[in-house]
Amino acid sequence: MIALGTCHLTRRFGGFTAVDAVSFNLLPGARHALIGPNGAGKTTFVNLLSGALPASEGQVMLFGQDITHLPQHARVRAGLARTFQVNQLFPQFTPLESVTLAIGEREGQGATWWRGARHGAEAARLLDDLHFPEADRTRPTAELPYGRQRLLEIALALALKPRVLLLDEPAAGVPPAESREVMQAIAALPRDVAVLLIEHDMDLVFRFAERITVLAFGAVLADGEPDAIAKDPRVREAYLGTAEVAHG
Amino acid sequence: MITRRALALATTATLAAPRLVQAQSGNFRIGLILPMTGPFASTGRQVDAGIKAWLRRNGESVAGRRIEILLRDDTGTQPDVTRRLAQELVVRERVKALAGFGLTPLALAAAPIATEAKVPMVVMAAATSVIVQRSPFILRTSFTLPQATAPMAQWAAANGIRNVATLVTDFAPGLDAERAFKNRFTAAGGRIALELRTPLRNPDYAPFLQRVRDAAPEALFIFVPSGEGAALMKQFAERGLAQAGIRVIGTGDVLDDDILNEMGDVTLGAITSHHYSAAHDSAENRAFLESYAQVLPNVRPNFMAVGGFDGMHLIAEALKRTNGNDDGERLVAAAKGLSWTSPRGPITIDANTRDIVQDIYIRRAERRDGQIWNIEFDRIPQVRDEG
Amino acid sequence: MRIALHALPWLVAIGAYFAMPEQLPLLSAIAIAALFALSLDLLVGYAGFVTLGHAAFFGLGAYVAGILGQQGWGEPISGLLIAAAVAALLGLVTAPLVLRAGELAGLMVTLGLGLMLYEAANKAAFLTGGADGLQGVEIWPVFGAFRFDLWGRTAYLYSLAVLFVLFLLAQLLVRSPFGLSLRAIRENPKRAAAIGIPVKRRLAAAYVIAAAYAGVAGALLAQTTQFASLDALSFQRSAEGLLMLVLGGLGTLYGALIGAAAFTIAHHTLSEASPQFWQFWLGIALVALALLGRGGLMGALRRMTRR
Amino acid sequence: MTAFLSVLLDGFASGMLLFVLSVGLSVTLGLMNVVNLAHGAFGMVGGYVCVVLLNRMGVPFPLALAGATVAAGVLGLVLERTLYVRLYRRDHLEQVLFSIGLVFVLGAAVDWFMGARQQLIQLPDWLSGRVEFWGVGLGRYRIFLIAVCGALVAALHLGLVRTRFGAQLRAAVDDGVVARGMGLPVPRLFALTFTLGSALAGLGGALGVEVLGLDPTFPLKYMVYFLIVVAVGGTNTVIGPFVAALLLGIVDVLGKYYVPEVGAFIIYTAMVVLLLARPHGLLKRADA
Amino acid sequence: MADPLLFIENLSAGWGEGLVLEGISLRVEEGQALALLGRNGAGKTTLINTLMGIARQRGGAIRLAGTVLDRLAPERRATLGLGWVPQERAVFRSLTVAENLTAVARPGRWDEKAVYALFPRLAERRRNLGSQLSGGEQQMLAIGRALMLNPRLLLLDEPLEGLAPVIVQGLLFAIQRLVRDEGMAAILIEQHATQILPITDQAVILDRGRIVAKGASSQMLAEPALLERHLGLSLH
Repeated sequence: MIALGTCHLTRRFGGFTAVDAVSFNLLPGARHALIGPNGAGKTTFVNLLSGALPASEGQVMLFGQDITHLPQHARVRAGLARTFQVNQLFPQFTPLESVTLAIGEREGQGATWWRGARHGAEAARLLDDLHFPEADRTRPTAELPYGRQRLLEIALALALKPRVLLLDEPAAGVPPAESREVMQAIAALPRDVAVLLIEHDMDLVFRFAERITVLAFGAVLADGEPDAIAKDPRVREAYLGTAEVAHG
Repeated sequence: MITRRALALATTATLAAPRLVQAQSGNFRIGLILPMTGPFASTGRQVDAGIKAWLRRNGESVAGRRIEILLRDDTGTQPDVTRRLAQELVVRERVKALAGFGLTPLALAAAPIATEAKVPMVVMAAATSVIVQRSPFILRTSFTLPQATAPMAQWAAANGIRNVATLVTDFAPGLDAERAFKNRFTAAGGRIALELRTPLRNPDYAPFLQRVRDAAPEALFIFVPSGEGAALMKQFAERGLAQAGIRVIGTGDVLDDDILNEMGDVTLGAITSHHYSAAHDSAENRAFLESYAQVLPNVRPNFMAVGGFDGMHLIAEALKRTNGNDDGERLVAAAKGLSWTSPRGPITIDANTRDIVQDIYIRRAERRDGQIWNIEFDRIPQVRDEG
Repeated sequence: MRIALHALPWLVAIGAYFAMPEQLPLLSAIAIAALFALSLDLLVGYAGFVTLGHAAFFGLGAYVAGILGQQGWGEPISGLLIAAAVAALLGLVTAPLVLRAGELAGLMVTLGLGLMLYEAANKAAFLTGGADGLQGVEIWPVFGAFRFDLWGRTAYLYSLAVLFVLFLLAQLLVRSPFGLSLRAIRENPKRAAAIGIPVKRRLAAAYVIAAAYAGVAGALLAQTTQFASLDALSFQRSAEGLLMLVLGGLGTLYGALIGAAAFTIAHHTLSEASPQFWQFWLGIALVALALLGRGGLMGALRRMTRR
Repeated sequence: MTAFLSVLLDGFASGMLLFVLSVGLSVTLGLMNVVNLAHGAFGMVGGYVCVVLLNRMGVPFPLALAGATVAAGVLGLVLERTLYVRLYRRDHLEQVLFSIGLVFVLGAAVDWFMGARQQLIQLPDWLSGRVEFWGVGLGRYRIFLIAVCGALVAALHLGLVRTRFGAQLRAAVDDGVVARGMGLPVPRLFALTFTLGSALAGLGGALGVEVLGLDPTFPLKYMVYFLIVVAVGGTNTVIGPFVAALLLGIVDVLGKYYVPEVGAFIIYTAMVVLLLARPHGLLKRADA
Repeated sequence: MADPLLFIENLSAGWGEGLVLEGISLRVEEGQALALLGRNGAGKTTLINTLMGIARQRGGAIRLAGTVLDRLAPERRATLGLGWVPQERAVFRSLTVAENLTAVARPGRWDEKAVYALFPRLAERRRNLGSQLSGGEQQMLAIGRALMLNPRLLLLDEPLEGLAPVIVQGLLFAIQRLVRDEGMAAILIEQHATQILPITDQAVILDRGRIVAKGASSQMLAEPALLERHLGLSLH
């Protein structure tokens, strides 16, 4: 069984092909990293998976179901959640409100209008699990330190109880002093969730990933175990430059 | 000086607490509701100045009561505001008469208040026939469109015009004018070649006039609200309708005295029928012009101003007849049947309909002493509304 | 303390009934304007969807209630409900068009639809009375007992009661998961979609609800004045509602009440003191407020209490 | 047929006038993302300056037009430097509040000095009356309008396409951040553009006195039209708003001529349809 | 002249509330080319954007030939001598090639002709719109555009990114000409260290917003282990 799979997934912007016929599989419970130089099409790929962008060609399958044409919110219902490379939070909401909202939507109560939001307790429990400091839970998100906002990104995704989780550079921009919480959270992700991690921090990638896919120029350059990837000459070239110059 | 003091008084009164108002109950308060801003502001300004001219001429005391005017702006486009202002003036300011009312919908909206509060409501500008029927407390000192229109139709028929296109603004007064013209003109054997209605707001007359030109009637009958005539006449000239042999006839609204002079030569020779021209030759009118010039220098009074002037006169005369008693029913009763010589000529408030009966003049726009005036050359005496 | 603070505006409103028995027509106008601003707040302030054509629903409500009253069904409360339903129906029909176009274009589509309805009402004179307004509206006493009187007592209490009930409902709404999701859409539509909120469907729901609210406000105006006219549908009406809301502060519900009261009172007082030039002073006030304050009067109030 | 051509040319003329009045709005919206609902007020000011120069001071018409242009431009510059500059980073709704307030203030101020009534001007003889070409009649003033506005459109287009200022302006609209990083003085460019837009509106207001009328309600009366031009035309070229203004003028006039019963319904419907078909403006593709 | 051309001391900066750079100190002398290396997300672009006044400077100091830049608007920095080649090129799409150059031109050695001499391809396409160019042409234009400012210091943000190898070689050659033959001072950002180390004098490696290595380019090129550790894929 494949948790999340793509088949010849392609996205073009005008004449430019950002994602070029990518076929890719994520297994249930996987710890999978997606890496590649800037402009390789990683974020576009994530946007195609989550439904933020429509695909030009190809298919996206979630546990055998074709979700290529489903809108974003329907994919979330089907068990696919994501975080964003640049924080996408609700600046005026408190973390507790944000997470409560996400849980409510998961439970299909988003259209309830006649009573207040429930699930506050579950939200608090989730934040507990992430070691989200008590004092920061009821402050507006915009006032929180950056690292804590990154943590909230993850919390919002987890609140959806996803079966597949896409983490887009979860540690990006977090000052070292605040990074511990984020790292802990990533390490403690539930084992039954398939995770796709897009990341530049190689420490994190190699610590986390059991499998790595390398994207370059919108296409899959390599795919395999971390050790093999680290030794792959094509990957070294993509990261360090052309071999000739290196020798010259 | 006197007016300024009255204004100052009015202002303090509005700012002061209601109790103070009661202490001044010796004053006879009139609630004047006019469009003082917005697209119809010039109507409000004219009526207001007409009233001030009357007060300046006749003093502010009538039958032992001091006249106090409370002016309110209803912007001319919001009938609910007119109604609310009327209600407030009656309830809070305890006015004993309502006056003004720039446009038909505004007057209609306020009519139930007059009925319920039993205060006279003097319509000084609005001109749809039906208004006076909406409340037994309504009196009118302006005019009605059928009243001004029918003589025009008659004159046209009598002067060899057989084939006419009509162009009116698409609201009640315009439709009144259209109907009145058509009825009288066809009854006299004329033919209506084309009937056009232009929107009340943002009209562009060019395409309508092009259609008139295509239809090639002998004359074009026009009614548009005060102020709009300028744009229409310019277009008329620019389209070359005159060269195409089409004459302009219409009600006096088109050649409003307020702007007639600036409208320029395009107006010369246009025939209109109306109840008042600033060029009316009488002692009363000369006196009126003089008082008016003291209130609003450099502006020529138009039929709106005379409506305000006469409306004020009507209220004052009624108050005199009741010996200063401000009971609404008695005031209305006293006003019924009143006759006097206004700056426009002899007028009467019909005892049954409470509407105005007045002479209608046929006028031609001519240049006299460097200025353009509507020169009256024919008169149909004591015309009633027939709408 | 908190409850007292929430009760304050309503106590003031009821107190005004006794303290200013001669100002009731103005107070009714404020209550109706507040309801209109409230309906805009639900859409603009909470869901973040700006419209320039909201008067379409206000005017439609006014004409529906007015025509009912004119055609012999003057029962006020059912009139309100029918007006709300018709306005909501129009909202439902137009929501897909408005949401399809996206931000600036969507804004202009609301404007265009509003103007179209205005023109339609103008042309349908047989039904609406055209430019002269709807004549001969007769509204029965509220509950068969309270006649709409000259002093405006019934009108005010009736309007205030409707405003109060709908305010409570709005409060329930904005605090519910549904309301929370609207705010979420305003704050970050991208994230909202990513946590499974069907953004367009929710916006459409907010649009329909706001339409119904505006319809009730319009119906109140028609019932209390026993009159309906084209200006209820005008662009000016839409713009004025937005001004009140921005003046009071968006997304607080109370901002709509305060903005409507402040704007109407300022307008009224200034135009009474200076019937010709009140717009000058009102304009100065708007410019100053836009330059000085963020978050409107509610924002200023909050900054004051925080200090 | 000749009637059709006559009416078509009328629509052409009023569309061009509309363009001159509203082009400034579209550029400022595109460049600084400022919603300036007071744009029409500059047109109004230009109109009144023209009336005063012409009627009270006896200045010849072309000079009065120039005076109106300069006056509105100067007013625009002063207001931009003192007030608008504080609102660039604000919410659109706050900009709406501000600019409506400004409309009120300017309208009342004009009323104070000039009164509320319609202002009229007497055109010089060479602009009055009508000429016929092959049976198609056209007012001289409309021809003048088409000529002046046409020259302006051409000048604006060439100015934007051929001059360095134009290139800098387009660069700033393309990407304001990078433009600043390349040393382009974007705030100053904007002040200049704002001035130019206001001046054009002033000229449009002056030219429009004869056709559109002039009173203190002018800015609000035509605001909807300006907004339509900008929304339908898009904000990244001069040609987009020009085409939109022409369409609007022609559809409006043809509609009034052939189906006067329907009135303004046609333009509003046309606008809604255009917006739904091309939400980003006439000349811009949805995905660009 | 104690002041170097560019002097950065203890700089911290970021976007909004996020802090990306901390404790950065750097100097670039006249005529010197500096390679700024680091993995994606290390903070290289943020550093350039902070120099340009676009990212938010939170602490520390930046001086260009003695002039304090800290609070200056981007356009002032550009006129003071920073020639920016932004990431992803960002040419003005609705301007022609020639207009892209002339719109920003400032007097000096570099004019349209000189740019066309450096990139003959641009001369052929001078009437085409920015939006009609290929990636490589856009990059040439972005560099040419920065040169038109006649800057004292060129800031090249990943000029080789996403381009085909043939084009990369051509661009490298042109950049080499600029810094070697023309003596143009420059900061060059690149992920692919081996491509730019040969044409620069000094190099700095950033990792997670801090400087983790510093030295002469030639020396660094001779230490593959160091590069591998900071830029490659291996574990620490």
